[in-house]
Amino acid sequence: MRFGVVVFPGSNNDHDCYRVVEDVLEEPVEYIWHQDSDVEGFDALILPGGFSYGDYLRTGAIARFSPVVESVKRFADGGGLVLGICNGFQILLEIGLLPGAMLRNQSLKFVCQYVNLRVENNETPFTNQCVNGEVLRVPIAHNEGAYFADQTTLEALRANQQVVFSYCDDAGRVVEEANPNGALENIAGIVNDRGNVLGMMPHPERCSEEMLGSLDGLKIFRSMLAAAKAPATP
Amino acid sequence: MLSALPTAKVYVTLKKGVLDPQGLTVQNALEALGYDVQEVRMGKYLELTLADRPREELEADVAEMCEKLLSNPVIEDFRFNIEP
Amino acid sequence: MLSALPTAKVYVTLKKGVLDPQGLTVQNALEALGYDVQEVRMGKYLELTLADRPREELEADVAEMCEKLLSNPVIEDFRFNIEP
Amino acid sequence: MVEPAITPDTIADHGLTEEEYDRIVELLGRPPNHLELGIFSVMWSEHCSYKSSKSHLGKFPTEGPHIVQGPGENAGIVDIGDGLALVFKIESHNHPSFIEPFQGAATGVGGILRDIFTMGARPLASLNSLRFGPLQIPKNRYLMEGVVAGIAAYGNCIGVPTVGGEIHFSEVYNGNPLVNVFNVGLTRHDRIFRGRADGAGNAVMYVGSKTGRDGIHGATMASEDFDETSEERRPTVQVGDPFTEKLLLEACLEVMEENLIVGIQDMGAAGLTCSTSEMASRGNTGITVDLARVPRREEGMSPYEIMLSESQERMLLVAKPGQEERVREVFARWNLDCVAVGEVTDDGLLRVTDDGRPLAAIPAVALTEHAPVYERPLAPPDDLAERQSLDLDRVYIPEDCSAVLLELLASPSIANKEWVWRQYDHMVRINTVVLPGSDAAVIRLPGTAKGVAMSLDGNGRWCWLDPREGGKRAVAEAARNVVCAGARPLAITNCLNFGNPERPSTMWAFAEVVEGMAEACEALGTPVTGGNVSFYNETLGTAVYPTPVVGVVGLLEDVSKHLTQWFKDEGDAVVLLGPASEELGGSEYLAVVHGLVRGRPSIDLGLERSVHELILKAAGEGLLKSAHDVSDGGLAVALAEAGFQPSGHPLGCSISLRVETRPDAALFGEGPSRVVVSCIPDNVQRLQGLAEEGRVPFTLLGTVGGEDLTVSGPDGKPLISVAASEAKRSWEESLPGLFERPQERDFDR
Ligand SMILES: Nc1ncnc2c1ncn2[C@@H]1O[C@H](COP(=O)(O)OP(=O)(O)O)[C@@H](O)[C@H]1O
Ligand SMILES: [Mg+2]
Repeated sequence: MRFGVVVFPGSNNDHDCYRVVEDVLEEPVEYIWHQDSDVEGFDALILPGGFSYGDYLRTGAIARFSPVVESVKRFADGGGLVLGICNGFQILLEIGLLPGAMLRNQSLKFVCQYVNLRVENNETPFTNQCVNGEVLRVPIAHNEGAYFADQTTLEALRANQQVVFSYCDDAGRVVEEANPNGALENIAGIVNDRGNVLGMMPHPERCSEEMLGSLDGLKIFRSMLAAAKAPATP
Repeated sequence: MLSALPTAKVYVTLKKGVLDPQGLTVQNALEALGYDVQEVRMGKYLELTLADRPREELEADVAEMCEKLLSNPVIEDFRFNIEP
Repeated sequence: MLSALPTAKVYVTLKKGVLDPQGLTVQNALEALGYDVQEVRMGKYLELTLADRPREELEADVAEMCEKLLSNPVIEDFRFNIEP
Repeated sequence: MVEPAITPDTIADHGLTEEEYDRIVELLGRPPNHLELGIFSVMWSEHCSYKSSKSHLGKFPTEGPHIVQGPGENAGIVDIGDGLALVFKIESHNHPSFIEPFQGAATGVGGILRDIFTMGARPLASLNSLRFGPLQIPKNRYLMEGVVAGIAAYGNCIGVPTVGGEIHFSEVYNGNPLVNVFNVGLTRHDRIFRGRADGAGNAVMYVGSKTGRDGIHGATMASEDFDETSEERRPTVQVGDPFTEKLLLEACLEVMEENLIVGIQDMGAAGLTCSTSEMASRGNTGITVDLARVPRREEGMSPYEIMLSESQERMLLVAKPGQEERVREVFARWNLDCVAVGEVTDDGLLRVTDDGRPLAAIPAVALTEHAPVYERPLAPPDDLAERQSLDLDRVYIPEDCSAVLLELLASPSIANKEWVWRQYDHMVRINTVVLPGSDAAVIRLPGTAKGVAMSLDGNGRWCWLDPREGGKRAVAEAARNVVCAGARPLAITNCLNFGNPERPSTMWAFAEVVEGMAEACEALGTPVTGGNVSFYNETLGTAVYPTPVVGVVGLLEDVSKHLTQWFKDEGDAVVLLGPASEELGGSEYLAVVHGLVRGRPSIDLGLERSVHELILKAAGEGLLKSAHDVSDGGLAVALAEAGFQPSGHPLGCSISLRVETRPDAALFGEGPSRVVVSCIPDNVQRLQGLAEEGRVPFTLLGTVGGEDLTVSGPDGKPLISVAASEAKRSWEESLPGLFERPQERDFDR
C-alpha cells in the first residue's frame, strides 16, 4: 500500500508519519510537496500535524490554497483514503472535506498529553481493527482543538455515525472531565459521510511503537492497510 | 508614500452562539480586577494597505479576501471599511 | 436588555516597527492569490459590554483596562470608542 | 545624513570607557567614525566579548577523547560513535524576557536553535531552566505565564520537542527572572559546519527574514544624532517568527546536505556586525558587506541601524565558489530571501559599504581577539561567615514530619511542573522515550540503537552560601540526573547567571563557581564544550544568587536499557546508594519551613564519581528497575516522587531509616551523591556486592508497595506516614492552584 505524506511549509509531523509507515508498517511512502499537484499512484494520503504557515491567521487557513489541495480533494472524491492528523484535520475542515471548524482550546493553552479515546464507529477504513467502545490511549498536542459545528451539522454527523472518536475517561465514559480542549460533545475525530476521509486531533503516529509507550495508534494505520486489502464497502 | 494608499480595516468576529473562551477569560480577569463588564467578545482586526485603484474594485476585492481567506464562515463574521 | 448597554470597541495593534509575522504571512498569501496588497498588520478587536454608567467614568475605566490587561504596552498600542 | 560627532558623551552612551576608546583609536590608527564606534561598542560589550569572564573561563577543562568541538564556536560537539555527533549549547535570555516575557523567551528559543543548526545539526530536543520570584506576587505569575507560553509557542511551532528543564523560585529573582534555554542536535561528522569565512572571493550571503529596527543596542539609542522623530527610533522588542525559522532550518540543512557552503553563522546578538566580524576573524580573512543589498523591512534605515539590528531568523553564509545560484534556488523553494551582500577578502578587514561607498573598515580581529579583557577585582562578601554558620540548636525539630513532607511537596520549586511541560510539545519527532517528569529526559537517536539523556541543573542558593562547592554540586547533580537515566555523561555546557561583575563580591563568586565547576568536570570526566555568561542580573542593587545552570548530555549505547525515576512493582527492594548524609544547610526544607538560607554545602567528588560508575554498571547488568537522585527536599521527597508514576495509582513504600543526628536532617537534608534505586529482591545481594567493590555506601531502605509512604526511625517509631495519593495530590495541585488566581499585569506601582 503506497502512502503519501503531504508537506506544507510549517508541517512538522510529516517526518513522524513517514517514519511510522516506513519503519513500523514497512509500506512504501513518499513525501508530497505542497506545490506538487500529482497524487497519482498513492493508495492513501496523510495530512500530518504541525503548524502549516505558522498557524498564523487561523489554523489551516493558508494551507488551503496550496496547489496540492485540489488534488487531495479529487483523490478523496475518487474514494482514496485521506487521514488528517491535528493540523491535517484543521486543514481538512478549512478545505471543506470535513464539516465544522476548530476553535481555540478552552484553557487558552497549548496542551500536550496522553488522552483516552473511545472508538465510536469501527466500521470505517481507519478503525476496522478496533472494537466499538474500545478505549485507546493516544497523545494530543494542540492549541486549537475544540471542535465546533452548528446544530444541524452535528445532528447529521451523529445520524451518519461520522463521529469516530470521543474523548473519554479511563473507563470509556464520555464525560466533561475527560474533555481536554472544550470540543463539542467531546468530539476528537470525524469521517466524511462516505467514510474515506478521517480527521482526528490526537496523534496515532506518536504511539505506534512499544518504546514510545503505547501501540494504540498503530491500530489506525493497520486498519487502513486492512481496508486497502479488502474490497471497499463503505 | 504608503500613507496615501487606501487602507482596508477588516474586523473578524466570532459568530453569535460560538463559544469565545478568550473573551470569557478576559471578562473574568477584568471582573477580578473590579470592573463591571457584562460580556467580552474577542476578534481580529486587520489593516490592509492596498494599491490605488477604483473604490468599487477595492470593495469587491476585500470582500473576496475576507470570504476566501481572512474569515471562516463556519464560525466567523466579517465587516470592513476602506479609507480614505 | 444587553443591547441597550454601552459597548466599548477596542482595537489593539502592534506598534510601528514591531515585526508582525502574522501580517507578513497573510500578505504573502493574499499576494499569492493575486491580490495587490502592500502591507498587512494584524491586531486584536474586542467588544466589551459595559454597565450603564456616566460616560467619563466608562472612558476612564476602559483606558485603564487597556493599559492593565487588554494591551501589552511594550509592543502594542490601543484605541477605543464607546457606543452609543 | 550628517555624521554625528564623537564626543565623550557619545562614547559613554555606547557603554565604552575612555581607555577602551583610546584602544580603539590605537587599533585603527585613527579615530573611529560613528558607525565604527557602534560596531566596536557591541562587539566589545560584555555580552559579545566576555571581557570580565574570559580570564576565568579558561580554567574549564575542554578536552577529552570524544570532544569534537570545544568552546569558541556557535555550539559544542561530542562524538557518539557510528560517525555521529551531538551538538549542544545553552543560552540566556534573561533581560529580554523581563521586558517582554512571551517574546523574550520565544526569541531565546529561536536563538539557541539557530546556534545548533548553524553547525549542521538537526535540533533534537530543547530544555529550559527558569528562575522567578515567588508566585504569590502577581507580576511573577505574569512573567512565568508569558515565558512558558513563549517557549511553547516557538518550540511547538518549529516542531522541536521541549523535553525537560527546571524551575526554582526565590525572592532574589523578583526583579531578575532567569530564562536559560538549551538545545541538542544530531549531525554526522562529515556534515559539521563552522562559522568561518574562508576563501577570498567567495560570496557572503544573507538569508532569512528582512532586517528591521529590532533590539538595536539600547545605549546607542540615547544618542541624539537622529533626524526623524525619537518615537520611531526607539529600540523595538524582537518578535519571534517560528514559522520563518522552520523554513530557515529546513533550507539551511538542505544547503548543508548538498555541501554548497563554506561556513555559516546565525545573526543573533549584534546581528550583521557580529556574524561578519566573527566569521572573518575565525577564517583569518576579511569580509566586505554592502548594506544597499541587505533586505530591509522598514524604510529609511541608517547603516548604523542595519549593522546593529538584532532582527531574528537571519543567517549569514559563505557559499562555495560557483554554488551561489544553487544556494539561491534552495532558499527560494522555501520562500526565503537570499542575497549576496558581500564577499570574503584576504585583507583581514571588516569593510562596510553602501552601494560601494566606504562606510567603515576595521580589522576583524580588533573586534574579536583584541577586545579588552579585564581582571576584575575579587573579594568575598562581608557576610560570608554569617551565611555559612548554621546553629542547628536553634532550628526546632518539627513534631509532624508528614506535614512537612506535604508542605515541601507543594513548595513550587519541588511541586509537579506538569502545568509547565504540558504546554510544550514534548513528543514531536517521535523520539522522546522518557517524557518530562523523570530525572533526565531520554531521546532515541533515529537509525541507531543509541539514546541521549540530558538534564539542566543549578542551585543558586548553594552557590550563594559557598560558590565553589555550589559550582561543584551543580555539575554533579546534572551529571547524576543523566546517570539516573542509565546514560554516561559525556560533556557539559553551562550558563553563568550573575550580578554586576564590577562588584568584587560578584566577581569573587563567579571565580569560585567556575573553579568549583572546573574541578567537578575534571573529576567526573565531563569537559566543557561551551556556554554563556549573563552578568548584570541585578535590580536596584539586589543581585540574583550566583546561578550557574549546567546542561549535561549523556549517551546510552542501548536506549532500550534506559531507567526512569519511578518505582515499578510492589515488593521491589528500595536501596539508597551513596552516603547517609544528614546535611541540612542550604536545603529547601530550611528555607521553606524555617525561613533560613544558611549553611555550607559540600561534596566529595571522588565518591560522586563512584556512585555514577556503580549505577551505570548496575544498569548495564540490568539490575535496576528505577533510579532517582536525591535532591531538593531530600530523601523523603525523593521516595515520594519515586511513587508518582505518570499514570495510574501512586505507589507507596515502607522504609526504615537510621537517624544519626536529627530526623528532619535525615529526611529532608540535601546531601549530595545519593540515589534511590529499586530492584527485585533477588538482585539486592549482587547490587550490594557491586557497591562494596565500588566503595559506595549501600543502605537497604525497605520495600515498594502499599497505599502509604511510611518511614520509621531506628526504634521503629514512625517518622512519616502519609497516603501516597495524598502526597501526590499535594505535589500535583500546587502550581495549577497558584495560576488559577486572576491574572493582571502588575506594573511595579
Ligand atoms: N521548565 C521546565 N520545562 C520542562 N520540564 C521541566 C521544567 N521544570 C521542570 N521540568 C521537569 O520536571 C521534572 C522535575 O524537575 P526537577 O525537580 O528540577 O528535577 P531534578 O531535581 O531531578 O533536576 C523533570 O523531569 C524536569 O525535566
Ligand atoms: Mg533529579
